[in-house]
Amino acid sequence: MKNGVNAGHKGVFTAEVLSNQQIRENYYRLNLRLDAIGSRYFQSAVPGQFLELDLSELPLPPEEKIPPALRDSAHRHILLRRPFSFSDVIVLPSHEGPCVKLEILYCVLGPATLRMMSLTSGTVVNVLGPLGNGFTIPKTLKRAILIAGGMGAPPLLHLGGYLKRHFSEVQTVCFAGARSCEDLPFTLKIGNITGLVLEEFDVLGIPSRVATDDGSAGFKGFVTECAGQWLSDNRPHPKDTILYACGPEPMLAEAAKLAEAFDLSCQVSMERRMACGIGLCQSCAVEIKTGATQTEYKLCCKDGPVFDSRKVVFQR
Amino acid sequence: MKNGVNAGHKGVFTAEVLSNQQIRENYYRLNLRLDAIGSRYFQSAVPGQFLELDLSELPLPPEEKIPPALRDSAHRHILLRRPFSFSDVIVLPSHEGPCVKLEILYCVLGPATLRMMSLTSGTVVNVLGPLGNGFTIPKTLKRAILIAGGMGAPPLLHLGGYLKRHFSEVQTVCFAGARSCEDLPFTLKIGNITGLVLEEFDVLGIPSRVATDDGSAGFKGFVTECAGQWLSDNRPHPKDTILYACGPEPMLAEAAKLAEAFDLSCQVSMERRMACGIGLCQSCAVEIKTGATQTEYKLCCKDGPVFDSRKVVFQR
Amino acid sequence: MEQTIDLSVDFAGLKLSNPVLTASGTCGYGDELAEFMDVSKLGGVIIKSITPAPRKGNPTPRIVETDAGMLNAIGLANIGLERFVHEKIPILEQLGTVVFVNVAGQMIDDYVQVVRRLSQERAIAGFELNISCPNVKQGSISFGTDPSQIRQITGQVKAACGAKPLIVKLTPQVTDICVLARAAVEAGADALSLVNTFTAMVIDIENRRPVLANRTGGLSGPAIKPIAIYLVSKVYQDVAKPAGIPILGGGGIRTASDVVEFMIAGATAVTIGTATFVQPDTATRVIDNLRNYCERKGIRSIRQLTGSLQ
Amino acid sequence: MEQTIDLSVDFAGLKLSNPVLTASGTCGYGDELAEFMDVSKLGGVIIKSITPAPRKGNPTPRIVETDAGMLNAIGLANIGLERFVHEKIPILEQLGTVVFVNVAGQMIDDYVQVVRRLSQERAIAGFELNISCPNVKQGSISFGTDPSQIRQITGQVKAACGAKPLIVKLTPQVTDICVLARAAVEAGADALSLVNTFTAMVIDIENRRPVLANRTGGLSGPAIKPIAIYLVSKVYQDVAKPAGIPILGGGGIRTASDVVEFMIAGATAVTIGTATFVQPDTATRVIDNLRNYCERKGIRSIRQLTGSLQ
Ligand SMILES: Cc1cc2nc3c(=O)[nH]c(=O)nc-3n(C[C@H](O)[C@H](O)[C@H](O)COP(=O)(O)OP(=O)(O)OC[C@H]3O[C@@H](n4cnc5c(N)ncnc54)[C@H](O)[C@@H]3O)c2cc1C
Ligand SMILES: Cc1cc2nc3c(=O)[nH]c(=O)nc-3n(C[C@H](O)[C@H](O)[C@H](O)COP(=O)(O)OP(=O)(O)OC[C@H]3O[C@@H](n4cnc5c(N)ncnc54)[C@H](O)[C@@H]3O)c2cc1C
Ligand SMILES: Cc1cc2nc3c(=O)[nH]c(=O)nc-3n(C[C@H](O)[C@H](O)[C@H](O)COP(=O)(O)O)c2cc1C
Ligand SMILES: Cc1cc2nc3c(=O)[nH]c(=O)nc-3n(C[C@H](O)[C@H](O)[C@H](O)COP(=O)(O)O)c2cc1C
Ligand code: FES
Ligand code: FES
Repeated sequence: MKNGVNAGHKGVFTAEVLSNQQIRENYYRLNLRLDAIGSRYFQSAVPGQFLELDLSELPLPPEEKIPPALRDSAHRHILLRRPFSFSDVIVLPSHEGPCVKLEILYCVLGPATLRMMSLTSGTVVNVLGPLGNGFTIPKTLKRAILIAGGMGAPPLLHLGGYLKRHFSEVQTVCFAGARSCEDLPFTLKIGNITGLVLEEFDVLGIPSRVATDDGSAGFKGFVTECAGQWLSDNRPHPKDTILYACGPEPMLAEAAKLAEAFDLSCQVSMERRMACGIGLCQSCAVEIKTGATQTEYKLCCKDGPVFDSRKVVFQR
Repeated sequence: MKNGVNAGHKGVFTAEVLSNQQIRENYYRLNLRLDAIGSRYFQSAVPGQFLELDLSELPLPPEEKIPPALRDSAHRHILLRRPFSFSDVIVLPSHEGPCVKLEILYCVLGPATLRMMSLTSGTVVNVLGPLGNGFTIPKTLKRAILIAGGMGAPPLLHLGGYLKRHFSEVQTVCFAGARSCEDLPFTLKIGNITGLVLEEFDVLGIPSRVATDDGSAGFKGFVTECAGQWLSDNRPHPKDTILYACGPEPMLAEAAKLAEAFDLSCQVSMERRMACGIGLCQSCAVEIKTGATQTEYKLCCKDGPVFDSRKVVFQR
Repeated sequence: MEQTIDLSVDFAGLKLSNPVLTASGTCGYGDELAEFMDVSKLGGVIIKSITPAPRKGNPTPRIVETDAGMLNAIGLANIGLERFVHEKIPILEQLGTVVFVNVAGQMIDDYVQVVRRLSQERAIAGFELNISCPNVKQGSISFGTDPSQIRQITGQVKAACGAKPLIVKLTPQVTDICVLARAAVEAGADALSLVNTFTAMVIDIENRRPVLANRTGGLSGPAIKPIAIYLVSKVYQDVAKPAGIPILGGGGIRTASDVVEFMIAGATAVTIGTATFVQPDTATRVIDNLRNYCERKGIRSIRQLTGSLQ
Repeated sequence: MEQTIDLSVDFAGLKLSNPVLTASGTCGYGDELAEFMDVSKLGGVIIKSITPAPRKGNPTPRIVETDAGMLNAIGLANIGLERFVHEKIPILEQLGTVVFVNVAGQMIDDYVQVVRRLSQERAIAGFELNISCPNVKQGSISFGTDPSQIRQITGQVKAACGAKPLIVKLTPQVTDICVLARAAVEAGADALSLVNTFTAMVIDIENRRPVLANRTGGLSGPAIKPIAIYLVSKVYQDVAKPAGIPILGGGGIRTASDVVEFMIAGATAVTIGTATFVQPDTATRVIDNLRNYCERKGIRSIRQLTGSLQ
């Protein structure tokens, strides 16, 4: 253990489940309290970083609670950890050292997230983190435009809160999109001026817009189109504005195009299937441009998950 | 389902855990209430039969509760069901049909029994049973001599209760042995005449004797030696006496010799590693004499687990 | 979408009501399963290996559990050809499903003898040639790894089959399974069955002995599924598809999704083995769920799945 | 029993402080692990495959989880010989453990080039010849299954090793692994490493495509352990023991009990791969628990375990 247990480093530790609430069909909010060691690792965790949970020893929920589409795959026992971003990190200082509470938003998609449903208050889980490099926030930043697609929400929610707390002068606006109303991991409410807004950002004083592919809530169309209209109307200054995007890869590719069109810099948080999360296995390669035609693979877990959108070769 | 859900047949069903109590280090008592289907299958289950539990989805107990010797193997996820005898079956008739409660005594030995520790009241488990053929009790029986070694106790406990209920005129005596005092899955108490006795048999009015290899309780030596002394003293009549034995195979072999020496008939309940429990896989072979020198393999799960000791070729 | 879905498949000249069979050695003689499911709903059953003379099989322990799998070394225990004909065939006739008999032996003549006798039985639809059982000492494993021996045994047994189809069951533990598959096809195999179990060992570290009395056993169960899928897709592309020969796929199947995966890889029908031990009615459950998959994906005939890997 | 237990082993002319190494491709260049454990406590580390030129590797997805296992198709992604020497060797020198480098290539010359260059580096203790990686298309798999090619590549690479030992890593997916083991030993291998991963496939049944971009990948993890144990015991009995050559065993190791099992089967040292992904300090935990096992069983030197199968 070359580095000991220090802020800024990563390690393995335990966390206790404080609550695990269903927020929508297949969407849950998990709150964890980290142990003393984990709290030290996480006290300076930044938005865009992530962690890996060992979910291999959790029981399956009862048959009737398993979505029919997942019943077959539910039988598979889990071997590898699973990566999750966090949507909030709260550091409570105390004289025995910091105590950190974490919030995770997750979507039930397969055997591991299915098992997460069975977490109850008091359950102890094994955590590896904090991992990767989060979003960069330059001192000169004046405007932050957050674009969240589907389950890309958590790190941007964290980023919104983080900006309010540590960069209160930055003007932030958030665009959240999903296929349909039910796939938005947020609470929607009617805003004062702009129509439908996201409760979670509203409480932070951050204006927000909603887009759904099927028009079931807010703007009908891709969230990047919605953000594009806003950019056309508002023309933020390239030098002090950054687009922060997290979501499915095609959406990130669109965000990158948008950034290029408006000459803005853009940071995208990427997802890859990960076996280790700590740079050992090379499973999480992201193709990065190193010259006009040359590329190399960087590791999503170690060099990312946040990358400069201009550098990324998006897939498909 | 050729046979439907009928008494005397076997099938798959669920049961609810009523309680799961530790009775000694590594020994537990599990009480189950069978669902309506299971109750119908089990209403006429007899001592010596068994069932198979699907324990594959149970979580591990917390690390600190896992005996150090089992920590390594605890990581293995479970695929196959596990066979267990029952130490009692209580049939409560009701107008919706019978309701059956089952008692299982188990010893924590490996990944499956380890996971059983985490069963709590209300947990639902999947059961396959009742399986195999139990002890035979001829109408002419006057004396039953039960010999239990280690975890061979459950079916003999059941048999004791069963004899009292259905064959109250049979004189029963029980000998229970184990390596050491802590390995006896019974409650010991001081009897009126005979020294140490087993509470569980005492309440049934069945006299009992205890033997331990190390002399830490009762007779010092093998339980078969203890029973042998009693047989020498009491010389029960061969025609109407049966030895019923359950325990490790070397003990059963000794019981068989004892039976031969005293010209008694003897039924032994055998254990084998089982993959299916229902005669599909042939994994549970027991070598059975078919002539002076000839033998064939019978299936412990289907043809047994109870066999006539004179027929069995014991291993090692 | 009130559309009936056709689950039937054509397999080696037979029409099976659906692609799900129970694997040899894991469904006894077919009769025990009847207590847990309606056996007539199956695509078929494959009876455990029958040898000319009865075989007692290996001493116990014959099985041991492993991570997501199990080893078995049953040793081809079976009641022998004569008792099978007299005691079991009458029961099999009542089951109302398609019955294949897996055949094993120590010499080619053993196989021929069993097949010739059973080819006269109306209750038997066809044969599966077990040339790949890893647990029989004197026997079959060498047949299974040498293409010229495969050609020889397949040819001779096929000649004894009469009009009944012959499935050749291949061992997966070879350098190039396609060479063996091709040998079997050239010699007249009507279908290829893969995979059989992988030779493996578990050691008891307390007494430093193998757990199994036979020392080694065959690994089956979900652990081997991804290897089986790969081998099915390879044999399908390189041998079965060009030759127009169906594959009976298996290894670790537990769910309808697993069946679909095998079919996409190239299987026409599949076998369910180890999973039946955990849940005796796995096969009929899987058939119901196959129907659901087809419905959800708008598939009218399940035959469309075979070899549809992109 | 206050008795110090000797965990050290002699391995291919080197003395390792204990038999536990981290497997090639699962411990990066050794440096990332230092954040999770004291790497100097390991028996050694095996650096991921190094090729003469840098390799980007395969597109993603490169991994997929399976029952008790995972498939990988990384495609030998590595920074290439030159960058390895300049960027990584200085770090490796600080780790204080025995470093082996796994070497891969497309032609024999590739291997020779890497070994010749690295044999001059004091920080490198020896080499592991990867002739068995199932994920490289043009490359190595054919080397791994043909005894005459194994003889040729082993001989030429050994000549480039200087005084450093050469471990030859065998592929498990062959008809008779002993033939290949013997070829490697005859051509000068100082140790045999087994097993590498098994070629396998997972299909996404929603879009009917293989999950991995490379279509197939290598299966590792607990799923393969019983096959690996069997192969180690077989190669030990038939080749390694008679030749006096040590085996580096691996495949699915997660616990000290697993290590003991491999050693009883015939391994002198072992590698831990996939398990490190779940618990980064698996290797050092296992070393501590090995000590407990020896204590409990009254074993003074862990070397006694090797090949002690009854
Ligand atoms: C850096 C990072 C941060 C993440 N943050 C969150 C989060 O905050 N909330 C959340 O719900 N999920 C998050 N995920 C995704 C989450 O890890 C997966 O949903 C989870 O691993 C699925 O596990 P499973 O066993 O339930 O399903 P699986 O059967 O493993 O997967 C279900 C489906 O999800 C896809 N998938 C699985 N893992 C990944 C992955 N790593 N990248 C892309 N697709 C994948 C598979 O292709 C499959 O279609 C994040 C992933 C990464 C890499
Ligand atoms: C008919 C029958 C009735 C049984 N009744 C009871 C009972 O009432 N209470 C109880 O505690 N146990 C009973 N057992 C034994 C019980 O099934 C095993 O202890 C259990 O399967 C162990 O599972 P595990 O995963 O915890 O340990 P494993 O790792 O599977 O086994 C731990 C140890 O037990 C041995 N073992 C495992 N299964 C068997 C078996 N079937 N026969 C012999 N040895 C075995 C193994 O060799 C190993 O040393 C019975 C077994 C049979 C066949
Ligand atoms: C207990 C057991 C016994 C088996 N006996 C035979 C047999 O007699 N003949 C045969 O060809 N295959 C036999 N097999 C192999 C199965 O038919 C099947 O090919 C293999 O188990 C893989 O499928 P699975 O993973 O679904 O079990 C046996 C398998 C098991 C588990
Ligand atoms: C992600 C990954 C990458 C690997 N890369 C290599 C490699 O570059 N060279 C090699 O010889 N083996 C490689 N292997 C194989 C391992 O070294 C090891 O032999 C195999 O994974 C079996 O051990 P395990 O089950 O403990 O993982 C790799 C394995 C994994 C899982
Ligand atoms: S997940 Fe292993 S290197 Fe990134
Ligand atoms: S356990 Fe399968 S036949 Fe007895």
